[in-house]
Amino acid sequence: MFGYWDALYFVFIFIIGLILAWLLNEWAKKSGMGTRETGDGTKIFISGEDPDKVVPGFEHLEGHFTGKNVMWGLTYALKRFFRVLRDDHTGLLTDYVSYLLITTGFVLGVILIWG
Amino acid sequence: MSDDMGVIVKTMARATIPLIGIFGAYVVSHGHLTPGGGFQGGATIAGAGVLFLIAFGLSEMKKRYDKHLYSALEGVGGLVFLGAAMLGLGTAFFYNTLWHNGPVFNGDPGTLLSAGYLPIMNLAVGLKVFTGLVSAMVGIALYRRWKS
Amino acid sequence: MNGEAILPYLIIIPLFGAFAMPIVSLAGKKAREAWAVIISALTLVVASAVFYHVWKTKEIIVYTLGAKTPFGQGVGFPIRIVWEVDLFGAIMVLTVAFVSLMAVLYSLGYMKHDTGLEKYYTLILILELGMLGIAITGDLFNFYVFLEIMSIASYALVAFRNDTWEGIEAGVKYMFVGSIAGSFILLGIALLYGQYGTLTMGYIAVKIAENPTVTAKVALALFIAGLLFKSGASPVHMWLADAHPAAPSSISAMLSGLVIKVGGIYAMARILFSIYSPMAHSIVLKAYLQPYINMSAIGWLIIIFASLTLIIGNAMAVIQTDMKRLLAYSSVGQIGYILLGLGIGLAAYGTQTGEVALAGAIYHTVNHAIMKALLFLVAGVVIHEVGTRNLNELSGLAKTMPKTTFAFLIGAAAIVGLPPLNGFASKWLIYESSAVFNPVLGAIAIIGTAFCTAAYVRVLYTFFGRPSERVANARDPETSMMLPMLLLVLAIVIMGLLPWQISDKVMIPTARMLEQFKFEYINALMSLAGGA
Amino acid sequence: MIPFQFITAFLMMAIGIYAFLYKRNLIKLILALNIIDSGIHLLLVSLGYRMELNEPPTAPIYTGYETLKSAMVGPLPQALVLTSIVIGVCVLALAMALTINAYRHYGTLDVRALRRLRG
Repeated sequence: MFGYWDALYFVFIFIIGLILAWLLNEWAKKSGMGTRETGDGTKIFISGEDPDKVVPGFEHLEGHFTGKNVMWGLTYALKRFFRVLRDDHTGLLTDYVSYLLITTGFVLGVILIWG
Repeated sequence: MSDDMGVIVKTMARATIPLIGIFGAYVVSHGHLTPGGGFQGGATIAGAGVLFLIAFGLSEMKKRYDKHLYSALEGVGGLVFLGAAMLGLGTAFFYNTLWHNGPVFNGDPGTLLSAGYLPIMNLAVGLKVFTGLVSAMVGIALYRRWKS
Repeated sequence: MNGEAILPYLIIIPLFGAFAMPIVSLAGKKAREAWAVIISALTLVVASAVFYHVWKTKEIIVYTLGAKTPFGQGVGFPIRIVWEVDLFGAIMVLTVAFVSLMAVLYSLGYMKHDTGLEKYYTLILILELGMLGIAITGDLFNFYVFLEIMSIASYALVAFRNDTWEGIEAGVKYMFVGSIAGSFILLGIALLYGQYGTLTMGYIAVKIAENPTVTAKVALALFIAGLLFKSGASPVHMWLADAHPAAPSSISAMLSGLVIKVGGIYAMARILFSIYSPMAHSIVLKAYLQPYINMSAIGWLIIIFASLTLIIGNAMAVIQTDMKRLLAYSSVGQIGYILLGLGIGLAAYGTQTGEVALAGAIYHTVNHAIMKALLFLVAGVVIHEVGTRNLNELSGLAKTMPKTTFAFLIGAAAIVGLPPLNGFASKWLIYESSAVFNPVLGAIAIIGTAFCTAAYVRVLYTFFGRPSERVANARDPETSMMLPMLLLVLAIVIMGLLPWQISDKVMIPTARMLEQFKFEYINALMSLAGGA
Repeated sequence: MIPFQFITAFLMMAIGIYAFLYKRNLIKLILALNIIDSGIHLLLVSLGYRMELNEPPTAPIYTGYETLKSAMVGPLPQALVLTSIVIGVCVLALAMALTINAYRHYGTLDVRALRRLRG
């Protein structure tokens, strides 16, 4: 049952992934419109961040890949989930205590009923 | 604003501080015979220090209180405690070798020179608690007055 | 080497170092630093000896404080304080001593510009002492005392920089809620003492197996709730995300690498497996139709918390802009993996799946201690050199701080679980056993890893991006800060090269010893009964 | 016989928890922490109390043990409570220091003001 995962499998899958990524890249280059290898159209475009675009108020950050937008797609897709989690962390000491009490109550209930 | 109390409080404090200290020392040294011990006695002596701080004010306390001396004494208290615990290391950590076969502190139960390492530990803990609590008190009292 | 003879030095040396620190520091700054390093190095030597002894002989060390035997004259039950070290405890001892030495070495350079350093080093030694005590103790109240020693030292260290509002606020929150959690644990101990009249873990196990009452269940609930808080599991993880970024980075490394492991995970495993021994309850008593505590339900309870922790911790790491806060949330996520392994080990007790899951949890505890210590040390270097930990301002560090970035790359790859590094093996054991136990849990674990990868990819993109002028003057730090990072990288790579050897030689025996199919933990104590 | 000491102990814990949930002042929270601790200490001490031979027990002092008429209270809970009190003193001192610092940085003792760390 627990045949250990051989490191060789990882190498194979890594190679397959590389090939897939290369194919995807080729396909994207062919079907995309505004991308060129050299010249005016060359831009590095990572997950929604346009390096030439200057956001008002953030001029000092112009042209840096800040990592702020790298996971833009993921964050955008799950933004309601993230907002719930963020709002949950209120920073109030009372809330922390009530979470501890809720946890204790839950554990106590489960152990008394099924334990 | 002067931070000391009036003359009545000061006089009473002068009278009672030695008594509190002596009572604390009694509690520490009889820790193995009566209820009490190092922590209680040390806290009592520290009460004398707190009384001094309140009655005579912070500026007077600052003259009498040496930070390095107190923290070094606290360390000494801890080291003596640890040393007393290590005396019986041949058998086990915290083994009361003085009581079983030591040269001193192995008298009959109920006398002052009995109970092995316990009196030593009580004295050490008393010293540590006294210096520690006084240091904490002075540290809190010394805290910068941010509102002028 | 004789394990019993050397065990007390594990406590004596850090205690001596901490007590002597105010006296030594009168001799000056250099003496103080040298003293801290010497004491932690000696502790590491003793810890290695203890670990080697336990691992070599595969026997549990039972050490009695104050006498030769824990049993009093003429009574049939242990009355003295007992230290019991099995292999899990020995592994934790070794990890604690190693990471503490690294943190102390790192502090030499990192804390150079701070004041009040004799208190800092005293507290760091006391923190180490508390964790070592938790790992070796076999007595419930002694456990509580060491837990509080550890907790108080860590409260004080979180708020060490009291001139910043951040440290104070995080310290206040950590301290108040942590004290309530500590009170819950004390209440549990009081209930157990009132019901069974003893405090020795091995003997309480016997008593509970003889008569599992409601009181024992209530006490177990209080223990689990308090220790979930201390380990930073999900609904109560918020102190962790506040406290770890606020502490100085060397302390964050110890908090995240050690405190939540030893004070939370290890203590929970010890209480679940040694006091409420599942062998007795799930198998023996069940077979004889006696009243028993349903340990597999408790395993499922822990699995529920683990799944929550996995998802929430790793997901919150993705959206952080503060580097240390990101690492702190990632710690929450990794605690989820460890809890998942622990829960499966309890729910599938007696099968090979449970054993592998437990071994994976133990393995991941050690690995995560090393990896997260490394990552926090890197974050500390960045703060020290650049002066900010906002990810939006840190782009392009790879150009100016190549060695630091390399260390971060190794740490991030290991924590995500790339194969040549140590994080892979432990995570793989947990994935595999959770997928076998219940495919949904395996899927949850994979989703957690996806979030974790996303979070670290963001940081790595930032590091390898176009340099901003903020980082132009940064450079690699001095040797005393570089050396611990290099040693930790070395540990990660070496442990990564021998994953299954370590798993088979150390972790599986540890899991077996912890599961105590033959009641080893209890027998090691009770077999001394005749000697009095 | 109604075990008043246990009822009081749990009542004290409940009071402390209530104060933690509904009081906003940091000093009051420190008091709440101490009330919870005292409740547990009361529980522990009363666990060691035993009525034997219809006489209240005496303090656990070894001297003169042979001449005692009644039983001694359990010495172990008292040692535990003493240790726990020492820990409580440490927590109290640290909490006071943190509260003073919080007042310096925030200008108030209201816990609702201490919420700059969130999200």
